[in-house]
Amino acid sequence: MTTKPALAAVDDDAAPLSNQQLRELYTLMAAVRHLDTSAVAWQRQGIIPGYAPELGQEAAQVGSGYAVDRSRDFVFPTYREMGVARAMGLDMVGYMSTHKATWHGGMYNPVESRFAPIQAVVAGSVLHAVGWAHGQTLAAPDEGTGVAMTYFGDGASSQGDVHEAMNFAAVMKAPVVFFIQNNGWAISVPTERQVAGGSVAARAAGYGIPALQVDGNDVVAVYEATRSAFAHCRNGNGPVVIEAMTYRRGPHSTADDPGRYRTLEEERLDAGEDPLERFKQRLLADGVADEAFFADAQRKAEEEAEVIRMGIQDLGPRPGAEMFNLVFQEPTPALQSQATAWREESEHV
Amino acid sequence: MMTGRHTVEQQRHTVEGTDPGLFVEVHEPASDAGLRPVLLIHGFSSSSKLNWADSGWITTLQDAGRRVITVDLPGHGRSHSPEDLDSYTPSRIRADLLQIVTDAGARPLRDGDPSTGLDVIGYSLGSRLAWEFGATQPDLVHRIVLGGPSSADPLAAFDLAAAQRHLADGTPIEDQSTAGLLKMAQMLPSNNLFAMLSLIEAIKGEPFDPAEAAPHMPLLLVAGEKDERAATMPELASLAARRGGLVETLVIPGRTHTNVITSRAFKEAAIEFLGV
Amino acid sequence: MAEISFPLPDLGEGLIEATVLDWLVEPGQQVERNQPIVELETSKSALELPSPQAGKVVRIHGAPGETINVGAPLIVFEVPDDTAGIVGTVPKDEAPKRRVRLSAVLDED
Amino acid sequence: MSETITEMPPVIPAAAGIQQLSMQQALNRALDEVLAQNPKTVIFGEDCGRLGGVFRITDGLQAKHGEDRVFDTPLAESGILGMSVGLAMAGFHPIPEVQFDGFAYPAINQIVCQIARMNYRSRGTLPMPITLRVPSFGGIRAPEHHGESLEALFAHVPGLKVVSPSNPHDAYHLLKYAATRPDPVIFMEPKSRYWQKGPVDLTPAAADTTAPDGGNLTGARVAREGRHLTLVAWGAMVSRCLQVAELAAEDGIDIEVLDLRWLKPIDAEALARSVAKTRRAVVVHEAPLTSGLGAEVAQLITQGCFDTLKAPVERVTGFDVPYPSGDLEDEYIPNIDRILFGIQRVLEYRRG
Repeated sequence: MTTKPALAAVDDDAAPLSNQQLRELYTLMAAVRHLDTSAVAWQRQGIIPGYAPELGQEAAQVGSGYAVDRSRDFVFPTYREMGVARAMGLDMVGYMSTHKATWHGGMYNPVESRFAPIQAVVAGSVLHAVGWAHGQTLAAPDEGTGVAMTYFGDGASSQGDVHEAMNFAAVMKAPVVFFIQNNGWAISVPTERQVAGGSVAARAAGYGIPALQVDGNDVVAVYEATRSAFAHCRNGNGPVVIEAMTYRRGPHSTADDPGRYRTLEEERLDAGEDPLERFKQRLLADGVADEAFFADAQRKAEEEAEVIRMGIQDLGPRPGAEMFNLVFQEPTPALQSQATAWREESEHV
Repeated sequence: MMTGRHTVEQQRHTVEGTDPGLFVEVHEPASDAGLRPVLLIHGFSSSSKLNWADSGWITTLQDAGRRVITVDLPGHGRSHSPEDLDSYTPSRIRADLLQIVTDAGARPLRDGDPSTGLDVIGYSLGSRLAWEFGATQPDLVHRIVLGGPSSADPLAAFDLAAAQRHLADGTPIEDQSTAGLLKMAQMLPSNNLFAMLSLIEAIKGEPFDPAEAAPHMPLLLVAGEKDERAATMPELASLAARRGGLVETLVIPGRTHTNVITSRAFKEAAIEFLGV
Repeated sequence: MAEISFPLPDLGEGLIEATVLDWLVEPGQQVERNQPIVELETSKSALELPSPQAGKVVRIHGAPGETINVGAPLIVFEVPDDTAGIVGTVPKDEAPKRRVRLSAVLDED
Repeated sequence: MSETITEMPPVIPAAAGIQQLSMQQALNRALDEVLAQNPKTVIFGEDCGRLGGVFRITDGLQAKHGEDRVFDTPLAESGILGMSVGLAMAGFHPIPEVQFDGFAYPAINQIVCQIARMNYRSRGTLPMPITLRVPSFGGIRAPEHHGESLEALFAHVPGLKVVSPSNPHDAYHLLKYAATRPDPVIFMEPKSRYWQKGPVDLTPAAADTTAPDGGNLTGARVAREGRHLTLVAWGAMVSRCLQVAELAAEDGIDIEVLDLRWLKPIDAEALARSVAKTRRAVVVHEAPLTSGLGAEVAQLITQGCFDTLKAPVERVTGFDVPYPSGDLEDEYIPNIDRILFGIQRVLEYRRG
């Protein structure tokens, strides 16, 4: 499935993933799978009001997030990139707090995490990535530059901002990786009713941007494509489009009922291979890991999710004063007086 | 339900130098409790999909924390239909099964280690194969469940010549059992009729003799109340019991040979029996 | 309250009917999508049918032993009207609570 | 494979033509009838077709009226509204949906620069009969951009009309009315009130009647009569103000609740009529205070009742902050105590 128009600087010299890295990738995917299914359960148990599952997209998310260099790159997510966040080592209680309805953007520090605040507007951050990336060019034009990676889906690719972002990035040769997770569904609308021309990657040609369409259920393929794209961007060759073909195995959100728009049979036929299981079989076959390792990864994933659950449950509501304090760096007198009135009238004296 | 259903061409080693192209699937448990895998062997003119997936067995076992290995018999389901008759003999199939479960990670039984060994569930023809597999692999097989078992093999009595005549020029088949089995085989488009007849021919060459080798490990025998073939179930039970194995039997009220497979009581009894 | 009726689907290769072996759910029961709801027997095989959707079972059609034609009603679900939209939760209508008391001299000039 | 049958609740025997419906059901029914009555109406947006909308407002309409009349679009709000302009030019009456209030922002360019001006630009030859449905306001603990109150933004734009129902009956009639107007109407549905049921009189209401049940579809509606003070509200805040009025009655204060309904044009006469009687007014809305619609309402009241007002019009509103996450939602939306405080300030006010 991988098509390879020549990237100007394909990272052919890069060492293949070591066995330890392969095992680390699996451990990450297992952690993400378990946290994802746990979060759905937490919603049913009333611990969080809602959640956007990424079941089936673990390889696309972990494989791409694993390629990020946190010392210089920056990632612009939407609201379904839990696996990227985990692969980049985010504070996951801080990440999941958005689903607890604690703070829209999440409670992690985006500057330190190199992971922009969670974004509810699809395609909302594609242009931010272009701007950030161009900033890297302006700041240090000759060095191996930091790369921006922006995530969006097949649905979001319909938004006009995506066109603007790709055009800007190509014109300015901005070091941006446009990472599309084509998961087959934009809530109830299948890709074929969403994306004209068959793929998002195909559009890149119109902007003169090289595009890689990869099997998004193959974590190693995703990682390698992302690594090559980063190398291409870093060397001043401009943006790259990666379209990872995967499948949203779950509902759009915990309040969605996919039975209204797709049958179980269609799900079975379309879902393809389970990325986690597929990677496991590969590691087994190659002798990279054994059953004991997988059992251990599962145990660690369960322990980790348990710690996150406790962290989430311990998260109290933020102090209401933050509503007012965080609007401006330099608060206005009018807003301060509203804060005073709020404190007095809403029993927070 | 978040089960890791996986499809892969598992076959990596061949027995006797030829690859029979059997279609293998490994279905991971809903949550891995480190229990030994379960091998499912389907019946004549069926497939893993019909016999085990559509009937709800795979998900039920996965939910019970079991890793499930399914194999389509030669000429059935998504397996190949080899030309040579030898690929269809029960002894060759047993050898292939052994290679498949080994490739899928089954390890010889070690006392006190619930991850070692293999449980086997067979149905109809699959029960015969399971009986023989258990008898010949005492170091590997932990427990066996036999659905719709019979000490006599209806395929051994199949009138192959009449069937071939019927297929050639439409001559009616006198033997009712033969006519019924052929009709069954013709009904599924996924069946390769040539392969079905090869399997029957091979079985006629190696007819079932449960007394020749009986399994020593604990056995659960299950049949529908209206399953005529299961009349011989007590015979099998006593054969196994004489070898000193624990034998349990269960008769499901109201069910026939065909429809006992979906029965909840059957599944629950099997899971409980194998869970020990 | 909306009702969603699910007819017997084509169980494969042009079968026109199926016989109910056993129901695995009963009216009043809440079922999840993909949960087995009924055992059926066709002329080819016996199978379990998974639920096409989540909801409360209102009615089931066909006692064990009865035959149902493809396309005829098999099961009816009830889906509550107050399920949330794609995000968020349905707010509860709570009794109003107050802390503040009003006081006024209402001169009617 | 599955078919959807929506069962209507039983008709209340006492009054034929009145049914208990949720606002979801009432809106769904209104759209169904509009589609049946005018072959030129088309409904579209994200997930409006097969899914029936994320709030099920268009449930079953595609199956009943066909995929040409009710359809899913790609995920692009500017595209949805821009396409509405072209459809209107081609003689259709588009009823687009923007899935959530905050998703109207990406479409603002088309709404402000095109929909609102085309009639003017074309000297009346290209009217814009577009009814834009926007699930609006907060209260459901949803993600960011799913709890916005955009009425002041829309009302400020020349060429747009804005309406927001507060109950199922008004939702049914106002949507049917809006969907037959020759001008663009922004129809703001209070999403936190989608599920509460109320009586809906399905008898067709004439636009020129002034029946107290809301038969008059063009102006404000007195939701509760009172003598001492007028609470002005719209959308989900109307039911909260009715609760406040009940509590105030315990303290001997008789409050009138005016459901403004039309946020553009605002029914200045109804405001003047009510406040001329009560001589005190508090306006309540979820949107932020500064340049909110409360300022416009206060000005209209002052204009009409300056001589008799006993106190400046108070505003109890959301704060000048981005709409917060679910945990802080109740701190943001005007609550009963904050409204009571506002009332008390007005009651205590003494001139001079």
